[in-house]
Amino acid sequence: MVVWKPKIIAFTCWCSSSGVDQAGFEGFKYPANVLTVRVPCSAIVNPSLVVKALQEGADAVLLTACKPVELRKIAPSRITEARVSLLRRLLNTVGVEEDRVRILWISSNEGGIFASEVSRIVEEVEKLGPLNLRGKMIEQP
Amino acid sequence: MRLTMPSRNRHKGGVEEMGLNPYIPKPVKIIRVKDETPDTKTITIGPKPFDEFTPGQFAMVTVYGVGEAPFSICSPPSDNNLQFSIRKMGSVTTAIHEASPGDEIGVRGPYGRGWPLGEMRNRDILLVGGGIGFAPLRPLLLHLLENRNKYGRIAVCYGARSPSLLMYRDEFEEWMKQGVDLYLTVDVGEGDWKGNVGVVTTILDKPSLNKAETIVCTCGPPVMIKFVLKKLVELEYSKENIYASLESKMRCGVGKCGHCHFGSKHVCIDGPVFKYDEMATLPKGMSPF
Amino acid sequence: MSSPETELRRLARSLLEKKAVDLVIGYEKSEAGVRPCFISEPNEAERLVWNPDCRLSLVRYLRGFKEKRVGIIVKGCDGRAIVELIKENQLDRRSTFIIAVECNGVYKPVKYGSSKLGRQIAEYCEKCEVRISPIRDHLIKSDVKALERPSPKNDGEPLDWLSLFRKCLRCMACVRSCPFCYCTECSIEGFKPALVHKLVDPVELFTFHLTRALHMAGRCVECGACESSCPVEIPLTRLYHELNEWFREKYGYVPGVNLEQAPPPLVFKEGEKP
Amino acid sequence: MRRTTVLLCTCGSTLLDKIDFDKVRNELSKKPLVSRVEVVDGLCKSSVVKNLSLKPSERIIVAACSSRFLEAVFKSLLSISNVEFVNIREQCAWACENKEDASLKTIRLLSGSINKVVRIGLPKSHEDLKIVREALVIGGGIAGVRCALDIADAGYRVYLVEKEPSLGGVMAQLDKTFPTLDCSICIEGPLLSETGRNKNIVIIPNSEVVSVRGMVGDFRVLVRVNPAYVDPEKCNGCGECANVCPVYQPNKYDVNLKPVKAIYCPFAQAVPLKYVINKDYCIECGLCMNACTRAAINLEDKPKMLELNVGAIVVAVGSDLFDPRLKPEYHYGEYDNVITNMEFERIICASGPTGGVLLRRDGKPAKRVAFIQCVGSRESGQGIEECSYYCCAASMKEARLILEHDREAKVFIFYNELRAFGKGWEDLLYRRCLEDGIVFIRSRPSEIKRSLNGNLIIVYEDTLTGKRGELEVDIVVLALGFKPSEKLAKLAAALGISVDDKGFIEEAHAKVKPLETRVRGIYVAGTCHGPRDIVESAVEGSAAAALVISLFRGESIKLPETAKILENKCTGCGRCILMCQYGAIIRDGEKIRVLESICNGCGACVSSCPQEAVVLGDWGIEQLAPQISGMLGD
Amino acid sequence: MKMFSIREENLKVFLRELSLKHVLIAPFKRDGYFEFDVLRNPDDFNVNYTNTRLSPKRFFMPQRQLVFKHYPRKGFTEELKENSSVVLFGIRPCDASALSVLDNVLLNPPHKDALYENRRKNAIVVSLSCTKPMTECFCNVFETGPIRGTGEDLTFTHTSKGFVVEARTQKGIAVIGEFGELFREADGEMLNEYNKLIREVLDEMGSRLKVDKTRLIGIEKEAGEEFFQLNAQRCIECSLCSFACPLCYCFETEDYWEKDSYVRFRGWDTCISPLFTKMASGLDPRVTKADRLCHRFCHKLSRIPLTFNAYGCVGCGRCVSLCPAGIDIREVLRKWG
Repeated sequence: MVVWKPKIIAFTCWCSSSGVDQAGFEGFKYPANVLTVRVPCSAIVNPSLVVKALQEGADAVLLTACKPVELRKIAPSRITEARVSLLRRLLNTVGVEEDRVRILWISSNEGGIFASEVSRIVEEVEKLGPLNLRGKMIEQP
Repeated sequence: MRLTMPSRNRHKGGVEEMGLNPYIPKPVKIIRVKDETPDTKTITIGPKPFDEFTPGQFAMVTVYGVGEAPFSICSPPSDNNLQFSIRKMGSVTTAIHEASPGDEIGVRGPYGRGWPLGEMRNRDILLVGGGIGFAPLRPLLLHLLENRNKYGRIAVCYGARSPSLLMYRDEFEEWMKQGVDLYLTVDVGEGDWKGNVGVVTTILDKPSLNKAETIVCTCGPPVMIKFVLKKLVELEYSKENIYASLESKMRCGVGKCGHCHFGSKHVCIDGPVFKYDEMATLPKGMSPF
Repeated sequence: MSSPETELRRLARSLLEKKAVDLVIGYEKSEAGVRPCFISEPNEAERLVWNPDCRLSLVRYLRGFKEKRVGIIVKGCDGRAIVELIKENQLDRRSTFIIAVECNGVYKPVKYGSSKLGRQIAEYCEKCEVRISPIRDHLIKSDVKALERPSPKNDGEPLDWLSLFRKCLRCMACVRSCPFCYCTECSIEGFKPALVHKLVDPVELFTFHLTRALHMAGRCVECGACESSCPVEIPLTRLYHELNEWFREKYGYVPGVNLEQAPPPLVFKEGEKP
Repeated sequence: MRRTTVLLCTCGSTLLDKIDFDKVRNELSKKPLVSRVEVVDGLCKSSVVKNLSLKPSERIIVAACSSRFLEAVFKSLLSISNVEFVNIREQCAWACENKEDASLKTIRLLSGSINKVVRIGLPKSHEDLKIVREALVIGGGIAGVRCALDIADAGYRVYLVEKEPSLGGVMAQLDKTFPTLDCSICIEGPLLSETGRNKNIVIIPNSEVVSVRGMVGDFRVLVRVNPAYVDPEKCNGCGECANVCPVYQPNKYDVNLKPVKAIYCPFAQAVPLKYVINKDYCIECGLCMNACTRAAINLEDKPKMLELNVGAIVVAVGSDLFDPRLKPEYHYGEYDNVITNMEFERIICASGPTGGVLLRRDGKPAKRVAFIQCVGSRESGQGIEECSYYCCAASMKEARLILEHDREAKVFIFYNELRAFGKGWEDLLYRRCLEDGIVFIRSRPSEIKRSLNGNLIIVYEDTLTGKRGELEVDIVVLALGFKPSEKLAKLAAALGISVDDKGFIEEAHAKVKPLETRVRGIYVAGTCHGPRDIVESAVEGSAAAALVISLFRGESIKLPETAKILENKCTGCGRCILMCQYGAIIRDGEKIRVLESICNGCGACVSSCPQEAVVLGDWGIEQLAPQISGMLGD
Repeated sequence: MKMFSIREENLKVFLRELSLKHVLIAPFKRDGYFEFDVLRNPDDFNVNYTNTRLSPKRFFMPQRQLVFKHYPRKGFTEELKENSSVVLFGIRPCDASALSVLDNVLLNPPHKDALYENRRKNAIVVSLSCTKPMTECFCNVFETGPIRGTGEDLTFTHTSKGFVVEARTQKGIAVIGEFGELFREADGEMLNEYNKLIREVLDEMGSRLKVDKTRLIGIEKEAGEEFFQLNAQRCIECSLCSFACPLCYCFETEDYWEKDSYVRFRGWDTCISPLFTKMASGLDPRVTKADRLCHRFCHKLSRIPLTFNAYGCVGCGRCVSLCPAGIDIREVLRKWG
């Protein structure tokens, strides 16, 4: 029997992707079904891409970004934060569990946090079960 | 809803099996890629996936994973390989321009109605081409030269925007050697161009042919065809004997997809070569008049 | 007091006679009900009608007449669309003469093969709070008494959106009828096979509808043009309403009610929890 | 056809037992679009890469370690731009529990990259910008002069724009500098004259920057040159004109304490040493014109506009001091003997109005002097609310100057916290102050009163002892805090750079890009981006010069990827403008435009555009969506 | 052909039997309107159903269909064939006639559309006459209904005494033979009622719209540009009319690649789209919306007839009812037909 493992897409910004690299460098292990897509900044990720990832078979999508510093006026990841919130509302409305889309604050020296957070999220997504949008969109109930 | 269970039916791509589904291209290898003009390449593919065709017919060329488009065959029927001259335009042509020998493309055809070879016997023939539009005329010209004694005088009027955009330049000399009256013109001269400058209609009066009996074959951009037809009639060529090759978007090549259905004609079946009076029945936009 | 229809015709005629506008976009009677019409001669103004079948927003037609001075008949929601379009720099307020007609709700369309008994007010009209365009050059009050609004349905009852999306043909009627879909190249039409392919793969209908919802979020004025054009009756307005609610909760922004209020940048202020 | 080469690196064979390279190779070879798969050992060695005979036109996927190391090898060494990097070492080999997982993850990540790399057009054009190797320095204070000299010494032409008739700035007005009590003009003077002599420096006095267009490497700067009424080409600084001039005016250089003629040269060491006329006082009698042997005077002189084309700009305009009139309890301007520290500098200076003798306004010698610190700083609601940096040291220096002049004098310093932390500040300054018997009182005096004899009485509460007291002195010197100069905001707007909430120029990053502004190619030095002392201003001048020089040393400028707007698609809805936190997108008439020099490449605009009319590198939906499909497509 | 009959109560038995041997597709109500789909429970079938919102075209020409798969390193092309036998029960005569038009176009030699032929060959089409045509219908114009169409294998007509069943093809006769015990020959009384019904319905429809079809051929010239321009103003360029039409056959192809192969799909296209005739070079013989609208109408009323000897419209009325902008093909027919 094939054990189902969730597939997770993680959009990682420049900073957090070097955090992801650091996780490997320091020898932190995390589930292999987390696949990273490197982008320059989390704000470049169009929410439609997150939707597309779910459609293509991802069971969850993470956006890892730099935590906005409190006093800095400019922080594009605040945009990501808002978009994720909007997207979760939308997914919730159409009947997809909103926890399948999350934002994670990971900076470039937080590989350990990445590894542990991702492991926790994978467990949670396992509890949610497969999303299987292809099945839901094509086959009759 | 799962309506049916798909069953798999594999083809080795043989000619006999191609008859089953007209939409399946046959994979062929690219043998040569030649730069014709700055934006046009001539690709040679082989071996020829079908035996016979009439000059002026076209084939559907597939770049796997990218798309399919119709191209005039520009090599003569006697050739063992097939050639297409392809100008970089959209996604398919761009992909072909990136191709190199050994790459695989798909071909199906030949489709459409070619030039009226039967009508041409023992008559004078005038070919009028513009830019990339010379591609469907080249197989005709080469075919005529291979059977030189069966036809009368052969004249070619060929124009392009600039000298570097004239295709098949390396063959001009050979054509003339074999008795072709070749008249060239360009819209804008450049470099050491000493020939005629002006649109192709300015040289149409140069060939001395038996106008009433001459078969005229023309191909080029729609505007050019429009003015060439007008000029030909002015020069007292017989409307009966004027043919032009038109182009249109196509998806199937066999009259099913509806894209080239203009008036009561399908460009893919009733064309691409149309007679003068047939063109007059085409709806506005498609008709050169 | 004359009927709104008479007033409408009189106004359109005088606007055209005075050459205050080049044409008036309104509704005329058709065999199947009511359809958009484009009046440029004063004596054609008699063709104009006004009734609860005038549901298709005419605002989407404005982009076809950018060079002309246009008089347009708008309901409350259509007016909100105009407000939002002005903010998005898509409309020249000065070349548009807005004829606001008080709207008491429109009927749901009766489509091929559905039973024709009884006319029902459209669901999105039940929720409507803006019955008169917030932006206007002329107001025509209605003498028709408000269409009976059944007690608003329980919105809490969730719809099976995925099975609704499954019915979609991706005919693009929702996009094409929408006042806001003025993009020159719609990203979900499949010109470039990135989000969706040119040919309709049913699983991509999920991406199609969610992307469209994201594009409409915070802009949709809930005029119902998409929903009433939809051949398979997907209640799209309800989906977009849900996202509009998010904007209202987070930023207090309601599209189309206030020309001065700029659309919010999609950013959380400090300390706000997503 | 869009074919792809995949290079798998075994990292010195260390990854062989972590990833099943044969399996990866087999799986990838089956894919459409993959033309070859190579397993290589050590892609970080350029010799290895060269042996692969890769063509610049190939689409290449590099599956190795972190791209930070490899980008250089591929992008610069081989000038291959269509490369995608996949980190199979840190992200697969080292992060997965077992070989099977790592291999599967490798295949998935690579499948995504294969799908992405073919969506990148061939070849990618890098838009390189030309560089105009000339610089503009705005402001001729110590920071600006130091900067101009350093750039000029590296061989580049510098335009030095100064609003006053002479270079020098605040430093030229000071008597001595702390902590060593060196003569200020004696150190700055030589620098100024060196600047004047330098062939690479064009000094443009009496002028202001009006507007700036263009971007890094190619700015067009419009400068207004105010009329001096004396032709600088002809004037040789002989001073005959001033001798005959019948009108006096207060000299700004001497903080209005000492009169000069209406046609004047601000100070003896001025550079350029040219006379100017102050039209506010000139009565146009024409005497100077008669006196001038070179006919240099033209009373009809008009402002001139000058367009400069430069590659880089350094802003070193300095700042203003707090206006003490805003603190009515100190009665500045009302009580004669309440003076500012700048006035003190001129009074104590040997070339000043009193020839260096500290006198009360009534002419009596000042025996008791008090300094009040933090006037207009470190106080909410007034001034800039933060430490003004220079004034503790400056007041201590000034206190010692008093004692140098008059051993008998008694000096008091009212301070809040004494901040003396620079090189030599402890031993040369603070300790000597204590030794000299200068009295430090920790207090912010609440009021200055005037006794009948004209003496000043400072009312204060000592915050160390809690005792209230009153102190009678001859002179009170107010140590004023810095504040942004009034014209700074306007200048910043003209330059397209931002100011912070206090009104000083904002740095690109306060820590790691302290001298860069949000506009590439515009740098900042000196007090215009916050309080500084002379040393730091000079350091920053040199540092900014170094930045300019390193910019000029490059062949061309490779701009980091910035957003581009596809004009044929853009509908002008402005959602990108709303999203851009850098203010890098503006509406320019009907069109929307990206200011490339401001754009930071975050891509918030890209994802806000509903029809992908904004693009940034290879990070659009068109590339990322296929990448995702590739990753998930098994 | 021979006329049979089946008792009303036996219809469900017939349907159940059919569904055991074939994939049975029939209309049933879902979300407020009727749609064709696999009928699992014969009780869901309603004899008096109003025609389906969308045409049954998709069972023969799906909205998207695989043409081939090509494996790059194996050198062969794979074509998917679907072989299960399908019964389309209860299709209206107009929609059935649309299939015969599709046959004319797509199976027109020398090149047959193999994908369509395959599905068509494996399908049995059973129509159910319209005895109460909808207001939008005008099938009488093209003689594609309301009682008999042209593309069906069997025609069922509901009368007070059960269904009159006409076998129209050999395939239809074979079906009757297969379920012989349920059918018997139609008696005279029944046939009388049947004939009366035909007359009544035709009279009713004829009073709505009468068209001189011989004039349709010239419509392209006669209609004039103004009419199309007027309608083009309101056309919003969605593809609803083409997608809903039971015989709009134009298709578009799309190529891409999957995990291990190149694939080509084909699927519905619409001539209303500005890209329909636009070539890669940017040239477009049909530039304006009015041109495209003109083509849509003329294609149906004169161009298909001239080329394929069948009308390109069966009068089902779907485009009339569904068009968001109220564009009405009946206007063309009434004005110039």
